Amino acid sequence: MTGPTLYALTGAALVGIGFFGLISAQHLLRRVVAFNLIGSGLFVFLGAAGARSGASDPIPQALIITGIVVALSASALAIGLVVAHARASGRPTLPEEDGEA
Amino acid sequence: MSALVAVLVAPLIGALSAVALPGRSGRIAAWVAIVTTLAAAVALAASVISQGMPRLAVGSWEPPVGIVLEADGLSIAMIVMTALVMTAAALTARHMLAGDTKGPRIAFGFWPLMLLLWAALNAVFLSRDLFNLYVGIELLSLAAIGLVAIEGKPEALAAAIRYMIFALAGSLLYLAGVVLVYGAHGALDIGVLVGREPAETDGLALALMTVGLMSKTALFPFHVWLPPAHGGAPAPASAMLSALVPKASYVILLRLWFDVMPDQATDAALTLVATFGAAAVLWGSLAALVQSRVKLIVAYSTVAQIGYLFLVFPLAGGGSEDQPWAAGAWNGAVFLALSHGLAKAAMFLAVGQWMKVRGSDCLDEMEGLATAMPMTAFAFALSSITIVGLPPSGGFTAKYLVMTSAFAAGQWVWALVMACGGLLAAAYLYRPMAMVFRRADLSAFRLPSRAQQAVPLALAGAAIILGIASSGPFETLAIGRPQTAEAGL
Amino acid sequence: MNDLATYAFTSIGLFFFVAGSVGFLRFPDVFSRLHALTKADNLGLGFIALGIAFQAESWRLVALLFLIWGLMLLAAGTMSQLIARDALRERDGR
Amino acid sequence: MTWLTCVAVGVLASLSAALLRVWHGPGRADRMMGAQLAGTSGVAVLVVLAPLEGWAALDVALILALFGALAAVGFVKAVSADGGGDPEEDEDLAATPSANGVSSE
Amino acid sequence: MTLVLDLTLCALILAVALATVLGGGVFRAIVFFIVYGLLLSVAWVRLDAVDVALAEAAIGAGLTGVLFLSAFGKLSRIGAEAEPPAAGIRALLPAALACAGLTGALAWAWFALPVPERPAPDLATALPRAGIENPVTAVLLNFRAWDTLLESIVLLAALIGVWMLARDEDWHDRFGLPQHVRPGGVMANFGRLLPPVGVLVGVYLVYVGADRPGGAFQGGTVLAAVGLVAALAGLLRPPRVTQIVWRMGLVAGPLVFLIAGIVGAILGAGFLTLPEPIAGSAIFVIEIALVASIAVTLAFLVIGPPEQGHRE
Repeated sequence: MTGPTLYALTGAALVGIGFFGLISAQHLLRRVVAFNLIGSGLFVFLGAAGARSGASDPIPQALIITGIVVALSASALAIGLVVAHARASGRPTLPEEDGEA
Repeated sequence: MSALVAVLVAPLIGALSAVALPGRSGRIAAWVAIVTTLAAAVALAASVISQGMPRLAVGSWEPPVGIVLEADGLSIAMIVMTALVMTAAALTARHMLAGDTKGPRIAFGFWPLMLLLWAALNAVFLSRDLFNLYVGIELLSLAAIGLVAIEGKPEALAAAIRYMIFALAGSLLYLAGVVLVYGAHGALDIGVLVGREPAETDGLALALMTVGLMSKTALFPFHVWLPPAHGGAPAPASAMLSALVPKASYVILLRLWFDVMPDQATDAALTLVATFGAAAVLWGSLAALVQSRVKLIVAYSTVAQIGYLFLVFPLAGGGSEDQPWAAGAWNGAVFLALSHGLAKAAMFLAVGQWMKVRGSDCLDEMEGLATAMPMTAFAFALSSITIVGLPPSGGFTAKYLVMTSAFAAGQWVWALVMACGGLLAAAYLYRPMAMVFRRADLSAFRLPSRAQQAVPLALAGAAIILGIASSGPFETLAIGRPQTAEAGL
Repeated sequence: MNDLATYAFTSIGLFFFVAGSVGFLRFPDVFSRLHALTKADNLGLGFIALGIAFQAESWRLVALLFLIWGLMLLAAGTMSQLIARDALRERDGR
Repeated sequence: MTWLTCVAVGVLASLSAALLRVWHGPGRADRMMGAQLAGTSGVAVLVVLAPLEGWAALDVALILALFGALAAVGFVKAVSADGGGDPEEDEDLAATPSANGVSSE
Repeated sequence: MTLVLDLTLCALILAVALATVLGGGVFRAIVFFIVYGLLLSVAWVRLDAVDVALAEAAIGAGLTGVLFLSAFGKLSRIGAEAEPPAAGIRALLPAALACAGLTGALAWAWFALPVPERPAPDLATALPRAGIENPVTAVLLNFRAWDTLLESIVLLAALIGVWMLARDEDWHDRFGLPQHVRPGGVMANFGRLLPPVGVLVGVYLVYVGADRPGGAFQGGTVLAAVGLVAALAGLLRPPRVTQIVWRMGLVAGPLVFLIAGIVGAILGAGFLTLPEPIAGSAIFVIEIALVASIAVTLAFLVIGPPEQGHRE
């Protein structure tokens, strides 16, 4: 078991944990948190793949930085939507929860 | 080459100017960008048809280091369709937002979001890099979500959140596939990946990307976000969202299956994808049949029409040798995407004008609109012909192509689904039409100008022309069409 | 010699960290916990930074190390004040 | 230097105490302090690893220190009475009887 | 011993992620998420990706955490922070199995992935011509500049989307909630002490980004944080949407980037092509403009839409 393998498996687990959070959470803010877990899990997996051959590969690192910024943008909009929705409806959840996956 | 850059850069600069410049000058900048992008789209199409596919390695860096943009027949068909729909939506929006009737917030935000959406669409249609496509569809999603939420009503916000959940989950699944592709091949460029040595993980990567993009395309069972989102946005935004946004993720799917990984397509996977498509056709049509708001009928119709697009996967190459044309099913699907885009945008713009007159889009409120606004009613009728798939519309050509492929391949189940879908479409579109053509006196209402009413008519007409003069687009689509579109998956 | 200093100071730092964490877990109420947190851990960080400074190749790095420590001290000092007041508010149910 | 790695592991282990505090609470302030302690420990780990992983790790530690403070400020602001206040100021208001009714929700 | 370190770190990361998802209460989830980002940036250092570690520490942990905290504050003031009862374990079992399946599939994929030659030989030949020493910055601002340009525009799209969430009657107000502190109090002093250090750190990160880890996004984020601290401490009043100067600041970075690209195309070098002799200085100019725009955009994103008129 080498370092990158360990991190890749961690990343894989994070993706699963994040998706579970996305499905199980009722509060919308927690769903946004779960999105961030999934995204960072994927980035860890990609980063581990980039670190595997010893010499570190700059392309995955650049992709990950781009991905982190995109994830922040999406999170900011999502958080804003959750707050606006809660102010408009008084609830932090979606109406008629239908357990989408 | 320059037109290729212009279709990307013009809407971006327009959006940036619309953000930076105050009030009126911002809107003028937006309009300059709209006209420029439309012209650039036409110029790009002309240059592709006359000179072949332009290919641009951005920054002069060849893959696997850099990113490649390339315009083939599929790209330019989509880009031109996008340009037509966007221009029509902008013309309608100009009047709907005129005089700040909707407040300064919407008057400020609509134009940059619309131009960013346009830029993202063009970027997705042209990019050949899987990660760049990810950034493109994220830009697309964020701009689209902004447009859904722009009205600020509680329902619109809830619809935007639901859309966001599906769009983000879809993007992340797509990204997971991209990560696996990069991990296996060390490349993201489609051109490089075509010649790759298939890896064991490719099947998983393709599956993840497909599920993710299905969620973004709103294919059944991932469609639940679409009707409230498209039904709740302002009409010009609905037109863009329904006609264009699902097409972006669909084009990526076509490229993934037909260009990048045709070797991973198993019979079971193809049948599964098409089964979802068939379910979408039936479910969307049935749901459209029971709606009481016209906008929702049109939105559920999009759910059904998206279903047809996915029948191409098992049918591609079906009986190619028996037919006078190549790649019947693939061409049919692209034709369907194009004609649906034009017709659906026309429908939303027409309904938007009705809504503005009557203040509601309830079916019962639609009485008498045909006499008051004959051009919009005619536009709706023409669009219905395309959506149902009657000759001589583009929808007819599309469905004819797909259906003959289905029969030629002996897969008549899909043909049956399409026939049912057509009949159901006739049924659900009959309800608003019947209302619209009922007589009632609307002389007390302020009606939109004739020029306004002509906008949806022009789009609906374009969808019909696509059917009458189908040979031109047909030949265009052959430019850069993958071999597998003819040979099948 | 330098290595020896590193060993010594990082050990002391680690000791403070562990002590602070144990206190943070075991102390009965929020205010004594705050005490454990701000005193012991920042002391621990200071010793660790000092220990690592003996490995630094340049004065720039030493300065950086102490900038980090100073920043943490500033943050911890400010935050313990503010968080404690918020805890008071929360306790009083306001 | 294996020793430094050992110290890093030790600091990480002490970080788990902070995690327990975040889990158990009971108050918001307890959880936030847990995060603060985790931040200090994270900075310490990066400082310890710097000689092994390259000195650029110190830049990361610096950023963590900076943003740890920002998170704490964001926290006290967010939970203040009107979302833009300062617990110290709220206290002043509470001390003056006339303002008491205003600041308490 | 390094394996023990990695094991501890990964175990902590997983424990924190699980606690984020499984623990009850929104506030607990948010605090765990902040700790998660912190641990992740340590992991990135271990994976030899310091540029990513900087981005994660600043953006992933720092700004996202503040965003969540301020959203929590806004929700709790309207009583919407409480969680509705979660679905029972039995109802979630299929979802849990599906997620475990996803994890399993990715884990399997890791062992099935071939190990290609890295970094790709093409990259090794391209790097010396990039005009910049730090390979990650070279990829971001030269090789994959189109990605980075689009990414800076994604940020802008998110900001416009967030602005669209303002209420119409608040539209002409200042961004965010009104901030006030006790004059001379702890918060006010903190707000005065931190910004100079922060500006220094931000500029430093951009400056070293050319040949060592760091760069526009990391530096811009730090500067955004400085602005935020100053705004939260009441030293800086957030502007209004109608203030054109700030809107120009928002678009300056992407615009300079685009214009550089177009100039390349017009001069015949190609879209976004930076000719080798001037690549270094061109990247520098683009980077400065990008940093300014990123800082302004991120700060506005965190402050939120105009709502000064808003009082619960």
